Amino acid sequence: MEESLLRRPFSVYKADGEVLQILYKGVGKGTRTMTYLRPGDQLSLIGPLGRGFPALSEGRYPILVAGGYGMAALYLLARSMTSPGIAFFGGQSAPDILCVDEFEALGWEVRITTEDGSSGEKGIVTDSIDAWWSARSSGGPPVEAYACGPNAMLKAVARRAVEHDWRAWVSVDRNMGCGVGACLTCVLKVRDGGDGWQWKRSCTEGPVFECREICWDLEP
Amino acid sequence: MEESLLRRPFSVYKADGEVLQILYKGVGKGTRTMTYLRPGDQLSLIGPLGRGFPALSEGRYPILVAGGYGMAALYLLARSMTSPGIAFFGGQSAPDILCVDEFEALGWEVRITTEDGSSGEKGIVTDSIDAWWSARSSGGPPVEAYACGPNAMLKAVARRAVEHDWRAWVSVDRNMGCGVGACLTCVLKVRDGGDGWQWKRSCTEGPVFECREICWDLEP
Amino acid sequence: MPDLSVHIGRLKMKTPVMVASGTFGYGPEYADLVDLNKLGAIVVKGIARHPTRGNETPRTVEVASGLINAIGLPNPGFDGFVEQYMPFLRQYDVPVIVNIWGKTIEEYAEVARRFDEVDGVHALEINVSCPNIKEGSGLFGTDLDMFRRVVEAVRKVTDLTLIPKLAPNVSDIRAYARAAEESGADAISLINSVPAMAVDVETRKPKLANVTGGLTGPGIHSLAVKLVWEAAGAVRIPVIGIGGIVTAEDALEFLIVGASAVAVGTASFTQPTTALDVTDGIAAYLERHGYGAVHELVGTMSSE
Amino acid sequence: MPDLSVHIGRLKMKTPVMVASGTFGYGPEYADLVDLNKLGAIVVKGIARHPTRGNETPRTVEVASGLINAIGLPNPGFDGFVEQYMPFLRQYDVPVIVNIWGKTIEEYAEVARRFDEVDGVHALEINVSCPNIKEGSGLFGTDLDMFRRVVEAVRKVTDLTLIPKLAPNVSDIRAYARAAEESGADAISLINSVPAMAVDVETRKPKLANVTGGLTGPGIHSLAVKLVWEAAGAVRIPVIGIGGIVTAEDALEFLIVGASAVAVGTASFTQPTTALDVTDGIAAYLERHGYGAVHELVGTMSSE
Ligand SMILES: Cc1cc2nc3c(=O)[nH]c(=O)nc-3n(C[C@H](O)[C@H](O)[C@H](O)COP(=O)(O)OP(=O)(O)OC[C@H]3O[C@@H](n4cnc5c(N)ncnc54)[C@H](O)[C@@H]3O)c2cc1C
Ligand SMILES: Cc1cc2nc3c(=O)[nH]c(=O)nc-3n(C[C@H](O)[C@H](O)[C@H](O)COP(=O)(O)OP(=O)(O)OC[C@H]3O[C@@H](n4cnc5c(N)ncnc54)[C@H](O)[C@@H]3O)c2cc1C
Ligand SMILES: Cc1cc2nc3c(=O)[nH]c(=O)nc-3n(C[C@H](O)[C@H](O)[C@H](O)COP(=O)(O)O)c2cc1C
Ligand SMILES: Cc1cc2nc3c(=O)[nH]c(=O)nc-3n(C[C@H](O)[C@H](O)[C@H](O)COP(=O)(O)O)c2cc1C
Ligand code: FES
Ligand code: FES
Repeated sequence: MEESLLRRPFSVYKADGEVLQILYKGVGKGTRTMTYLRPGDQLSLIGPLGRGFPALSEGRYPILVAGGYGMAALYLLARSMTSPGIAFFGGQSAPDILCVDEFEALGWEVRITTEDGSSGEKGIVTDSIDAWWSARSSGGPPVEAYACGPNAMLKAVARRAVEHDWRAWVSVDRNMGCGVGACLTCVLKVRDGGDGWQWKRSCTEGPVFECREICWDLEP
Repeated sequence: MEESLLRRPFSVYKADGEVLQILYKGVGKGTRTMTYLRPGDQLSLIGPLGRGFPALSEGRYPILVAGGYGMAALYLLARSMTSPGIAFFGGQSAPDILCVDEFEALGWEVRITTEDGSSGEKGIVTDSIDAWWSARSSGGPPVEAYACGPNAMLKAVARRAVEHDWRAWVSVDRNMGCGVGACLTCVLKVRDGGDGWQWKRSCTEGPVFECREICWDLEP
Repeated sequence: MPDLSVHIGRLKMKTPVMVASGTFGYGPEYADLVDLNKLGAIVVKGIARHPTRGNETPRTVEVASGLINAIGLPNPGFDGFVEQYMPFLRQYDVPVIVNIWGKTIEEYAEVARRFDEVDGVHALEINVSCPNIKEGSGLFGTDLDMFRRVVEAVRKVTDLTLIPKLAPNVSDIRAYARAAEESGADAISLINSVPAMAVDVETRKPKLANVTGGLTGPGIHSLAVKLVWEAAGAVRIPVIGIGGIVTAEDALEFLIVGASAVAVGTASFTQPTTALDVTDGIAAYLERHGYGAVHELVGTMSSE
Repeated sequence: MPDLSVHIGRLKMKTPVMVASGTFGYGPEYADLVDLNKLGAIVVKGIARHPTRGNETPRTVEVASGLINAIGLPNPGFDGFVEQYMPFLRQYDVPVIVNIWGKTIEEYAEVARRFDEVDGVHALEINVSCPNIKEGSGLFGTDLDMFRRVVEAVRKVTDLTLIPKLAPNVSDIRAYARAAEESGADAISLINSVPAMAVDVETRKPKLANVTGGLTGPGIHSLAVKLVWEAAGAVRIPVIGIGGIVTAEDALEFLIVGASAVAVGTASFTQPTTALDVTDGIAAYLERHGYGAVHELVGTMSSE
């Protein structure tokens, strides 16, 4: 069993009373070691940290866009909204699509795309978004999008947000060291007031940014 | 959970058919990690390695001396002997004394000493050996001793073996690296033919030595 | 309760356990999680005369028992630091050690001279050993003559307690320790991170934007203990032991081989209270072993 | 099946994966567990002109992701080795590289000269970097002039493929790499173990009888990759990457930064078949990425 040195960032999936749930995927040494935990084992957790998704603005229509752990990251937000909208879930194949029942139980319409077509439509999540947008009758309420998933997905959502004039909040996925703003690992380039850019720490000043803040063209 | 780099040496406690048992104590990072193993987990094992205890010589009376994991290390030997003798078990306190029932079931007389008196006599294992020896009527068969435990205990047994003219086999406890004779971690000083000494590897040329082979006075 | 206080030059610390430069921000980052007043000292992240942005990302990568970082010394500059952070730090009863760097000897001297007049700054640690800046700073720590010149230049312009921080990647650490002492340093600290790199074999690209970085964390502890032991044996000024401290035992090893104080680095990321936990562990150890004061333990390694 | 063969000087290896000196005995130790014919080469434990006993115990101690050893080069001497082990090794179809050392330049040359005439010895690795012998050997690896003189002296007396093994604890590894090349070496290998120590805080005694030792294992891998990358960039002769290899990825990192071959050390203790598992992993990687031969991968790190 490999030992990991640093903590790992996770989103709060559910929090009810004294119980806090996270939903995670074993992708590397840290998360795989976590699968060895047994009921009753004690863990150390620091949180909540950083700036989460803001509440839906008055009069806007919410859409959620999730890939990977995004479904877990968006659940509490989805639950907080009194008038649900559409949730777009994308993944490689069926096992990547999680929490559909939970979102539907909250009244959300869930549209699924998988790259291999094993669940929902075959394609990527933005195909499904584009189809919805072009079918949408004009003149509806302005859209506010919330996205969490791979950076390529966030970037694609950001492009649509600018084109279609949505407000869009993205939760960026950066490697993290300390989680509290000290190590300067998790920085990304955001626009400063003028033409330039500055580093912001996604652990404290993010991980959620309005998509127009981010210098997508400077992303490696 | 800490990760250990090297393998750890263990004695075979029991081996029946396809089942091999080891009995171990969680003393450091390697053994503590082992306590996280779950039924069905796979382990890698290399063995048996080295030179174990030799069979009892014709006409000799066997005594066993065990401290720590020595009780586990001596069990198969005890089972192999057709005419059991006395087993001296020593420890700090009652929880250190293991396998008494198993040895008694094989017909061995088990004499226990603990330093705090919580099990058996209060004292150290050699007190109990000395008491037995001085009470023993002379003229019995010559003694062959088998000992496994802390080095101080082995040394004390060796001294008695020389004084009382026993044959005595001790299983030395050395830190090990490779277990196969390559790293030269586990060496100890044994007498060479003449007045001098030479290193021997306890992993391959031991861990069991006749106590007279070892240069006890050169032991740190 | 044993006496934990330590004096280094004119710097008085309540405990021998500080937090290392670059691993504790400028103080506010950890103020909610750690009682700053209980730290021996706060060593802030490296400050230069002018603001710099640091390296591109990725800036860190985790490896076996360690972290490789190539942050590249982003810093708000002297003015930015003094304005943004000193008012906060002055609220606390904890010594502030400013870690300084420059790309030339003049820059080192210039930033040191300015700090000499800043209220609330107690000491300067000279980072000559950061392996991440290509423009010469790397050399200050591995070229004995350059090293000496930096320390002398800084010594000339400040009365603050001066602590050159040694690079580990030299053949003879004692020569650097002695050069620091001869150049007027009040103490030395070591080690800084150890040059390292990692490659993603699937893309064949370095895992850090800067290609190379510095290894820190538990994996470097045994290297650091060896270097601290040698350095402490070579000089009379106090030595601050840094490198891979996670537990009180790790810190005690440094003290026993001759360090007067220690700093906790990477471990704060994993457990923000590490420095305080280590302090408690040291106190408990001293009590258990009958020491009245921590300085009695310093350099007591038994040769037999 | 991609072509795994590697040529280093006159040494031809079927695979790029050897086993490192001191971690695989002289061959027989692992012969029951590992098919020796499948190794790229066997580098035997260091041999000197005359037998030596090595250090007192304890000789090794495990630390976070590493092992510190101070074995102290016990060896059967040239005659003992040739008598006891060469008949065994000649039975196999695997190149034998003898790691040699001495306490003086004359001793190095003397043992090299004798091996030149031994049937079945394919190459000599010169251990100038063992940190465990106090009598000068430590210096050969961290003093550029001494290093050069040893390599030159050995080169004069043998036509065998010559591989100086570099010490990691120098400021500029490129200087040593170039000195080896200039002195007639056919290849270089690096890194040897990294000076380190550990202290038992309860007894305040060093955990090794020799006080200091050399750190090896996964914790040094990222340091080794950085040094191999620099060394490979400085010379035209082949480089053998050593340090902390556990998986095929670890070995691939060395190849990608410029090593032509690698050696597995400490990991053989944990898993005797590591070198073979790494070989299989390299072959699978080459196939998956469409390389016809391992040499095509060497030094292909992408700068972007
Ligand atoms: C704000 C935030 C919230 C997150 N919430 C969740 C969650 O709710 N559930 C969940 O399953 N995961 C979540 N993640 C991702 C999770 O943190 C990583 O999967 C985890 O850190 C991987 O650790 P590991 O030790 O298992 O993998 P490692 O061994 O560290 O890495 C395995 C692989 O994953 C890559 N990797 C590791 N961490 C990251 C990262 N942060 N970004 C991109 N690649 C990475 C590595 O480069 C490597 O290829 C979140 C990440 C962030 C930044
Ligand atoms: C031939 C042989 C047979 C053994 N059989 C058994 C057995 O059947 N059951 C059992 O429980 N244990 C047995 N042991 C002891 C067992 O190997 C150690 O307890 C184990 O290696 C400790 O590993 P660790 O990682 O848990 O501890 P570590 O973290 O490695 O060490 C914990 C503490 O134990 C000390 N220590 C570790 N290994 C040794 C050692 N070999 N000798 C002395 N001190 C040591 C360390 O110095 C440290 O103080 C045997 C040892 C040998 C040499
Ligand atoms: C993310 C990071 C940033 C660092 N920044 C600096 C710095 O600005 N100046 C400096 O002298 N050392 C810096 N260091 C080195 C540490 O102060 C310390 O010397 C090193 O981390 C070794 O200690 P550790 O093993 O406990 O982390 C940094 C280390 C890390 C991990
Ligand atoms: C127990 C031990 C003994 C060693 N003996 C030698 C030796 O005799 N000569 C030598 O050049 N290197 C010796 N080494 C160093 C290894 O050959 C290798 O350079 C080092 O272990 C780094 O590789 P690793 O991290 O894969 O172990 C020894 C290493 C270990 C662990
Ligand atoms: S993770 Fe350390 S600053 Fe954000
Ligand atoms: S444990 Fe390696 S030689 Fe015995």
